[in-house]
Amino acid sequence: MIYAAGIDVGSTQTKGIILNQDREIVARALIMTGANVTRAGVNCFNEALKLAGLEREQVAYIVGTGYGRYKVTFGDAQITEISCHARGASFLFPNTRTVIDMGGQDAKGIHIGADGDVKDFVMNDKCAAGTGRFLGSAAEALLLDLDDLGPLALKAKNPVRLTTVCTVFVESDIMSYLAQNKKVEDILGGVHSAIAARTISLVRRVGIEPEVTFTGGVSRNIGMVQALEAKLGMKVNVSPDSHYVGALGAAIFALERAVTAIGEREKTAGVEAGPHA
Amino acid sequence: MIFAAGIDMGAKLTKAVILDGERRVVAKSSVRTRPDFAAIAQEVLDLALQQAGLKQTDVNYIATTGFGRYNVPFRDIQITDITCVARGAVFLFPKTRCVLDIGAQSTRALRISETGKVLEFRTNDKCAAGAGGFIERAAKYLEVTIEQVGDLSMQADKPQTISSVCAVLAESEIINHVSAGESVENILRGVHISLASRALALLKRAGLEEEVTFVGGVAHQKGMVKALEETLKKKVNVSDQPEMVGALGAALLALKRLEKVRLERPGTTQAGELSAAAS
Amino acid sequence: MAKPAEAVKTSYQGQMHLLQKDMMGRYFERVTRCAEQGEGKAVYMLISGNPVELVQAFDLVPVYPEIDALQLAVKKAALPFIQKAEEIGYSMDNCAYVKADVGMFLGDRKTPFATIPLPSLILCNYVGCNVYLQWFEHLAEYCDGELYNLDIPFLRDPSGKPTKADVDYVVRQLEEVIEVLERLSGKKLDWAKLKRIVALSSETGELWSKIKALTKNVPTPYDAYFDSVTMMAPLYCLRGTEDGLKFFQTALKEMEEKVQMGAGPLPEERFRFVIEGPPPWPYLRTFRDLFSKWGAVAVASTYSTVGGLWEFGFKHDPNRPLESIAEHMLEWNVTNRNFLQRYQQIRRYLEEWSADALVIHSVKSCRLFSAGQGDMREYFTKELNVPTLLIESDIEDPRYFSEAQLKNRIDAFFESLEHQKLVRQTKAAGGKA
Amino acid sequence: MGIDSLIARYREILDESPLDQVAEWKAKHPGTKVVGCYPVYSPVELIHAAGMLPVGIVGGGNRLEIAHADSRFQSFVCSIVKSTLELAMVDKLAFLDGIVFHSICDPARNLGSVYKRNFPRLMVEYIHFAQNLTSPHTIDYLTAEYRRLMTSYEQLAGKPITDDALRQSIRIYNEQRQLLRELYAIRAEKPQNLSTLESYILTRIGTLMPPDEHIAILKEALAGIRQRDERPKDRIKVVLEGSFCEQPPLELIEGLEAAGCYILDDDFLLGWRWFPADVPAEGDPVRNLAESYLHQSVYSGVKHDTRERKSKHLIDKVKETGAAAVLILAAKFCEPALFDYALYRQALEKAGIPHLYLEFEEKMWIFDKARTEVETFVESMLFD
Ligand SMILES: Nc1ncnc2c1ncn2[C@@H]1O[C@H](COP(=O)(O)OP(=O)(O)O)[C@@H](O)[C@H]1O
Ligand SMILES: Nc1ncnc2c1ncn2[C@@H]1O[C@H](COP(=O)(O)OP(=O)(O)O)[C@@H](O)[C@H]1O
Ligand code: SF4
Ligand code: SF4
Ligand code: SF4
Repeated sequence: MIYAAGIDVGSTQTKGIILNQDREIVARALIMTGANVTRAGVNCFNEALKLAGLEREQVAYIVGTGYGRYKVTFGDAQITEISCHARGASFLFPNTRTVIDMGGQDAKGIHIGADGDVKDFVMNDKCAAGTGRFLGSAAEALLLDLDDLGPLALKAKNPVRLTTVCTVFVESDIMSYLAQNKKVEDILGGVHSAIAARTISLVRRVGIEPEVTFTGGVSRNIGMVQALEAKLGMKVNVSPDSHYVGALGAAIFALERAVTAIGEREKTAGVEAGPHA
Repeated sequence: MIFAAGIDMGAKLTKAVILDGERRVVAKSSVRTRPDFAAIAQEVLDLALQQAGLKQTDVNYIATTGFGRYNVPFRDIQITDITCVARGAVFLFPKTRCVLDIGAQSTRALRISETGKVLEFRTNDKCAAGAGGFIERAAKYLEVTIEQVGDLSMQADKPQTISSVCAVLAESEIINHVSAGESVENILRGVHISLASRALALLKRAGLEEEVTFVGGVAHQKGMVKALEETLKKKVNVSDQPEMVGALGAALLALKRLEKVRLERPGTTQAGELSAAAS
Repeated sequence: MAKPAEAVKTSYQGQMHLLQKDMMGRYFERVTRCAEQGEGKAVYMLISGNPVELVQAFDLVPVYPEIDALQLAVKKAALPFIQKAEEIGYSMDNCAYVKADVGMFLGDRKTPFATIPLPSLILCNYVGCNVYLQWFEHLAEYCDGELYNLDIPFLRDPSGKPTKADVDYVVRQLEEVIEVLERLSGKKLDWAKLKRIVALSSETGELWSKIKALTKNVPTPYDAYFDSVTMMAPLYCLRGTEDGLKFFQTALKEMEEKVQMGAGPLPEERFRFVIEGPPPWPYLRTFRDLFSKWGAVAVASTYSTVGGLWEFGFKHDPNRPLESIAEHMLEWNVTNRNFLQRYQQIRRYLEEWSADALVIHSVKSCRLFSAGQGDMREYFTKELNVPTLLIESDIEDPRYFSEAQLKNRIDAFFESLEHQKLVRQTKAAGGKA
Repeated sequence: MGIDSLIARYREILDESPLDQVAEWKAKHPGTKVVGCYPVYSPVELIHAAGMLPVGIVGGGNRLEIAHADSRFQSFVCSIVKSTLELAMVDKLAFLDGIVFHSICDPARNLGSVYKRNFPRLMVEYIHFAQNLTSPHTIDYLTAEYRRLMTSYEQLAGKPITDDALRQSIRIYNEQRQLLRELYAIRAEKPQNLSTLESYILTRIGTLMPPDEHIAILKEALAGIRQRDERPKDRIKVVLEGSFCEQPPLELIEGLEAAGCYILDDDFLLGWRWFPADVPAEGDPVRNLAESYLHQSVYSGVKHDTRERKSKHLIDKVKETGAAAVLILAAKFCEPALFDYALYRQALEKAGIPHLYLEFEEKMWIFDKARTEVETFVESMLFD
């Protein structure tokens, strides 16, 4: 059996996926990236190995992706998370034409062609406003858990409007609303709707063509899923694995290379792996 | 005896100070700010009253300041925290002409007169990373408590630079330093230095004067004080509970209003029905 | 996907480069002598469509605050000046060119490359950028100097041409400028000399446009962004002089030789791109390497046309000196053209220079260039189907350069370009990917 | 109608959706063309004289959600540029037949181009105002520029602009501006009788309707205001500077005064009241309009007059009105206003005039920071 792994070292969380040669997920691992990026990659991989019950040597090819991809020193190749998210999303939902990925510090939109290629992509500019981190700050200001945000936001009846989606200032905006005696769920409703609006206007730059697949850590937040759907006026695909899509894409690339490399090795000898196809 | 109280409702902490008619501090208290401002104000005041052995009716005038200053139903007047901090600082250090206030979410630089009147002030813009909240997040990343930050930062031998203007992106710089193997001490010092240089810019914009007093919770952190002194190239005043200065200033102003009121209308002790000049 | 080639660190370092260093060194010496020994009088001007010919005709010293700001950035000396300006009231959001220059101007005007003289005349040749007006207004206020607003009407006619009233207006203002310069220099304008200078400019411009056409070759002999900037300083500071002419003759010869040899700036030219927007001066090297590692080279850039657009047919005319200077300012430089004209300029580059992609470098400082580049991106990706990458940093302020972010975007862009190329090749070869 | 309910009615219109007012007007006058004027200094008389309605397009306010426009303009561009684009992208400007932009700043200029490409149905014009205000030749240029513009308006209107019609329009707008000056005179003299918000509302609605209708409203309002006799409150008197283009939300304008000041003069909506004296109607009316721009238009961050320093104008204004301080209220990312501030600050300090610097965005929704800063400023001047 050939195994391949994808390790997505994100700004906030590190995700790992191991696939077998039938493209079945045999392990998923998720840890906080924390301070040591290199260690995060290693730990995440080890965790995945443990879950899969595999030895290091059994994994034929490893692709690193995400912000810390160059720190995945044990990996065989690095690919940006844009290519990986596109790949992972079309693997899960083959009709995906648009990927909306919301992570800790980045929001991105990827336009995928009918052939599964990345046609165009955008990421938030220098400003980290309106990303997952923003939700984290909001949760902190309201003394809530990340997991509670989405469900609470759904209860909003009169969502407030926010002046900015700047992570630095969301806490003061929230304080101001609290001072105006606004309900927590209405504030959260406002927070979600502001981020959804900002993200969509970002993704519009590449054009929003159905089907839309929502990936990244924030896709676990049901409030955000619904806010996006409401603003887009269409359903978005969300898989239980959507947080792992980057890692999954990386693992698929890794698997393809492993297969080619092994094939090549059998044919000739030691030819370098070619670009993915 | 008359008493006046100041309540400062900050983004992170709500603080109260009670003064007697001789301007002596008879109680100080603080609690974590929670969404319900009115209840928190009551809680912090009760704590202070308990300490002083007083009942709420003993307090003749209450001034509120900070974020939630309009949310305290039992206040007599609300005053902004900038005005209060200036009064508090000049009370503690009479020669102060500049105040730097770094709280959880805002950094402010003030130039003041000898009576503590605000002559000019600047607050941090958005896109200028740096206030206590930022340090707290950095501490969390580095897996140390906020109380340890100050001492750790003092032990730095090779401070790392952090240059991003955005707090979020500054956090990624911190991550980069960590993964490059830099020590926690050096990174924290870098955080302090970057905050100090931003503070200097704000101070210069407000007009930098000879004697500077550093107030707000972040002034607890020794490393920050050191970084600031190095950046300013001079000593700064720090009181032992720097986060209380706003509440103290509010209490001082409350006392002053009370005296004025009693002068105008002898016999009044309760100032409840008087409306504030600035309201 | 192939691993990106190892970072290739090359830049062109030939004869032309040395000559540039030497000539610009002498130019800055002259500027310094003006400041320190009072040799000559300084006229401040802006780069875009500058009328340097007039200033040369009076043997006055042209000083360009933009070039000073640029040099400060390149020498990594800008930040303290920017901060100083912010302390006295300039905003984080103001153009950092201005802040660096103002910060420097309010001190002793000593820089790592020259001492900058106080101006005898602040000639605000307002070509396109509105910030120019305020920049020079501020300098004039600080030194209580003489300011002349040379107003150049923007190209707003649908034809993309100046109106007759525009040309008249500019020519008449140039005549007024001549009067001012006569008063300053204490001598009458020597028309014959002006014509000679304009003739030199005309030749220089022609050489420059020939050099620019060479990047149509595959591989391109030099990078039309990173190497062009070497040639831009002489184009502004030395245009209309024998030196300037010599520089461009040397440069043309050298570049033609490279074409003959099939040599380019990179060992392998894998991608040809057009780039829009000014470069990040404080991190030029780092920025270049981000592209080089992918074998990507710029074959045309809009930035290299801020001082003038010669490659599409403009020539100064010694027989109509003032009119042709006016036309240069009004019509033949990118900053005075409207956004849609700029789209067309880029489009021509993409087509005639056979480029694979467009890179838009958006800089926060310069709204003249940047404001609205999202629409530009939209036009090229949606209407023309050109792969387009938009990235952001700054022209002057080092605080806005985030290498990790840029790298991520540039890598992702070329990853997908490479993949598309590969798919096309395999298809062309009739094989399966 | 009493003055209070009159103002309340118009406030509601401005709060909700000011442009619907114009859309309704257009529905009732389908034959009349409507031309939008982006700030500042648009010679609206030329549009009016062609039998068209000039309306002020000054952004989308804080109720408009920006969902498309920030894919075209980056985060460091001011809000009015983005919201003005958004309005057209979500088809809220269907009543417009044309729009005119001016050489006020780089983003506004590029916006003109973006409009031209994206909305081919509209006539998009661009005026290059002269910035050389000292040359004797400038008047010829600007007159020619206005004439070029007129040709374009004539084409859109389908009829020529006669000198007489233009003179008539100048007279009407002179009257409108005269009444606006009266409004501002009351503010400067007895600010307790007319709040800044009220005068703002009365000024702003004039950008949304034909001038004669506005004149009638102003007359009624002025009569009502003259009846008022309020007791002055203990507030500090200031003049406000910096908001000549993007407009702050009504709540902010209201909040500034509520925080403890009287704003004796401001530069809101300069585009509709930019001549402090009448434009002569006799003689060559086009040339008169151009003359007026060159020699008697109010100063602002987007007019660059080398004859007199802007800071001098500001200080003069403080002295004339008897204000105690200056409030600089600049739009975030508005480069002209931000540059001006650097010089204002230095000059005000020299003149010993206290000032407070604030930034706003039209899309603001929370005003706590601004309010705290104004309160502090007021406290610093009132408390001893
Ligand atoms: N259980 C959860 N519920 C809601 N949001 C979550 C949850 N887990 C993670 N997130 C969000 O996802 C973000 C991290 O997303 P991720 O895609 O891993 O980002 P990155 O790759 O940048 O680390 C966090 O900032 C957080 O806001
Ligand atoms: N004991 C302490 N040691 C170190 N830092 C502290 C301490 N107490 C408070 N801080 C810092 O001060 C900040 C709170 O300051 P404070 O002035 O109370 O702010 P606010 O008024 O906005 O609540 C916290 O974010 C924290 O960074
Ligand atoms: S501080 Fe806020 S607005 Fe500024 S760059 Fe960071 S996230 Fe964006
Ligand atoms: S805005 Fe651009 S063109 Fe204008 S001065 Fe700044 S960098 Fe130069
Ligand atoms: S607000 Fe300022 S920057 Fe924006 S369009 Fe108006 S003048 Fe230009």
